[in-house]
Amino acid sequence: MLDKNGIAKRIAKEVKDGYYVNLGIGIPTLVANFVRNDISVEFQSENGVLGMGPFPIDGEEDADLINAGKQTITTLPGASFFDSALSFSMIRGKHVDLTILGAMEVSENGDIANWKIPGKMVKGMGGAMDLVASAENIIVAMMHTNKAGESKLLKRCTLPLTGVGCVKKIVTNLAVLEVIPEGFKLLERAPGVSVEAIQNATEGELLVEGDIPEMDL
Amino acid sequence: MLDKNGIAKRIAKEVKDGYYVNLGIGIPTLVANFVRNDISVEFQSENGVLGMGPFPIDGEEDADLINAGKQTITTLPGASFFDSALSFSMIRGKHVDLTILGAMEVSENGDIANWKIPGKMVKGMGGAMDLVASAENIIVAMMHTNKAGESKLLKRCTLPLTGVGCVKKIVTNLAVLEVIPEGFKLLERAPGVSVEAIQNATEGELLVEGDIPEMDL
Amino acid sequence: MIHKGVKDAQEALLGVKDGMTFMLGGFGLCGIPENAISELVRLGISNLTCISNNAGVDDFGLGLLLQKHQIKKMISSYVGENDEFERQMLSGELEVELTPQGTLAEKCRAAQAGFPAIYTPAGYGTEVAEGKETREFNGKMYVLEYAYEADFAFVKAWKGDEAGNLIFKGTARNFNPCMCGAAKITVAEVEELVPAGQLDPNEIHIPGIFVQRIFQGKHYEKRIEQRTVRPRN
Amino acid sequence: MIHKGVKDAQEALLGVKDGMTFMLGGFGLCGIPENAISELVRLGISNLTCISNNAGVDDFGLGLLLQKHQIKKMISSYVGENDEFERQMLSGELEVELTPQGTLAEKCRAAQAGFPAIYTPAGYGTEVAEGKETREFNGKMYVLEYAYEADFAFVKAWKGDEAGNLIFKGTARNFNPCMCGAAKITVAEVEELVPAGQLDPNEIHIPGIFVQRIFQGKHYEKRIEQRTVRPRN
Repeated sequence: MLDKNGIAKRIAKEVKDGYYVNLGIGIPTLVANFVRNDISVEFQSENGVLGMGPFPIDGEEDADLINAGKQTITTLPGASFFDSALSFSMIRGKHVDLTILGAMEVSENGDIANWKIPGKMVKGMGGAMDLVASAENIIVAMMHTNKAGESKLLKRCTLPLTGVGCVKKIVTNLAVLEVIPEGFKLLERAPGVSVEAIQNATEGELLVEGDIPEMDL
Repeated sequence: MLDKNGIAKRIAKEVKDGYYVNLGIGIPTLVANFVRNDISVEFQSENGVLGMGPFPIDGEEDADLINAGKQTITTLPGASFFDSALSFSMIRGKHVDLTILGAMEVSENGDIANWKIPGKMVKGMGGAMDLVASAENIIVAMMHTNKAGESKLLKRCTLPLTGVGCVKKIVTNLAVLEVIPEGFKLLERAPGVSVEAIQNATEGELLVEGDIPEMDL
Repeated sequence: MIHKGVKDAQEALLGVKDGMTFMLGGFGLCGIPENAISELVRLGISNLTCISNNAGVDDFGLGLLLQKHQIKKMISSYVGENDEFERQMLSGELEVELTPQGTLAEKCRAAQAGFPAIYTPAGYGTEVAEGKETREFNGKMYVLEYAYEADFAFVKAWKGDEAGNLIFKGTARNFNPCMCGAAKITVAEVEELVPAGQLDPNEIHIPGIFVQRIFQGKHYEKRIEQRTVRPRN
Repeated sequence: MIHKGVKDAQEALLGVKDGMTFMLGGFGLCGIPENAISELVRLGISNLTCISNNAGVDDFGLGLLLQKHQIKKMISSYVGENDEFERQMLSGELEVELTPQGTLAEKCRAAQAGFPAIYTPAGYGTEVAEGKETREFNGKMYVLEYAYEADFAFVKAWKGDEAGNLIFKGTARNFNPCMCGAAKITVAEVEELVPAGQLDPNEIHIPGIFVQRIFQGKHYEKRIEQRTVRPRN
């Protein structure tokens, strides 16, 4: 079973040379730490920066320089700043190659819910609805089950949706799955996790074809 | 009767303190020469400059600095450059206070034609269609009649339209006229020009109420 | 040059009234119009509708107006990190219209640019699109979203000149440029106000035509919401 | 940093073919992609559709492609000052789609920003709106105009870096920024190409994400169409 860093590490392998990548809050933010340094990648944050670097050295943080998670950041050579309209032009216009975001629920047809629990929690969708409605390459990073042990990979989402039929790939603490017309296709198992354990943690249709390899991290 | 500079001089009186003004090609360009210098006005050119100044001194012209008539220009303190989308945001968004442009024909309901003579001449509308569709304060600068002596103030335009029901005021070599629901209301006569002469040169409905003063230039 | 400079926030906010709709720039606490917000608190006007990507934190930014119950309705994309906000929202004291971030930016830009409405794919198939017109273009579904109408836009820039030209800094730019000229009156506060002619016309982010009043703000706190650092080696 | 630099116009234009649709920046002869145009002439490809505000003059800019009959269709707002153009248009050799200038800019921007279509008031009630969908918003009529689809966009900037970031100069900016990222491949030519990190991230007009290939152009002529001066005292 993977921890959050493990999930981030596995997702980092999906990041290819030349990609512009938007990382959501939470586990996705960790992905930047694991991207191979022999490839060229630029991170976009929808609040208006392209070419994000690591967090600043203690004492050098700048209140005018944050990411979409409101964390202080730095920029790398080749970075640029822009306004929110141009930022979402990048996203809506499909100039961002890969979007990685968290989710509360994903359904077997690729719907995603991650912004609201009616009557309980409403933080808002932020840029997530724009991202999932536009991106062609969306990877969801999340725990396979919630704190109560219930599956987050469902037949149908129960929470208000963020987007419909948009998720292509899911990386959880247990598995890597692809969303295909028939359901969740199991691609890889986390180290030491059995197909049966994944099956038990998956409410939606799980498709298992042949031997399922363990992740190569 | 006025010459082109006379028309420009009369129109300059319509330019008020604090106005952003877009000047079309031809007579409108001359208006800048006659605006009172005790008021603050900024000239916008739709190719992407606000705060245009006079033409450059011979030898100081810059190929990267032109107006919408492709003439070399200069800028004044407070000027700014921007792209075509933002330029038309200024125009469409009604941030430009006054638009002055030429016309081939104007009709008594405020339609204007100035971009095409079918089978003969098609230069294109440039920014004129955006300007007339958006501006709330449009003044047309033109000769009252064409080279053949025919009226350019018509019941209905005969040429392809640039915009419908948009012209508010017309300044010609003979008169100042306002477009009201009933037709062309005569406001002022050019020096030495009789109401009768204006009537003869106007095909559209001309409304003459009381004594018509001579322009005060 | 058309002079836009005013003395201070008090003069800049002349005309704000109960029940008005405001746009406020900023993302989180980054690039927010601190002086305008302070003046709104001082004036104590209420029943306000505020269009702003976020709602501040409990004791800073728009949180200050929420504390005083001056806001009737918030239009935002993300309102986490604010307990008082969540309390007022869940209790029904505060009306909240959550809007996707890109849609929010573009509804401001539509108002700035004279577009009545836009078609965006964001929110299609979700409750955000409920009751809204949708339409297919090239096999993809879009939602029709209307331009915002606001009385005042309050924005914060880094530098500005007396002609109203603005230059923003870093990610403090965010929604500020999109809101300039998107309301009847745009009020810009800047850290440094210079005479016209001192800013390079090529480097101006927002031309003065979109700004009606500009003033040099005071006492910028520029609070950091999530200070995140790595150790100095 | 994602590297976008290529050696020259020849490498930058790899993949252009007969029958393609191109966007070309510039207003009149100001800010036109001179090197890309020269390379298109050299390649001799034809049946092109060109989206460009103007069509150059007889012997410069897009006029060079017109002379060689490489262009099948022009989409422009203003095509005066070009005798060969007028001849080809009136004779029917050249197809011409005249589009209001603001609409042209926004149809490019729509393609850049992922909007399928826009509602603009420009052209309502004129032959430009014939056969197009119209709609009333708040008592005013608008025309629905679709985003352009193009294979290549050729733009010209003043400075650029290896990451594809662009800075334009003066009114040579015009349509160039609106076309970046509005075609499948955007090719930027610049007067000065610098390593990434040398341009201030705050002063970049177009971020490199909208540009696929960038090169330093040669022999810029920057011809002036209407040299207008006042005498030196």
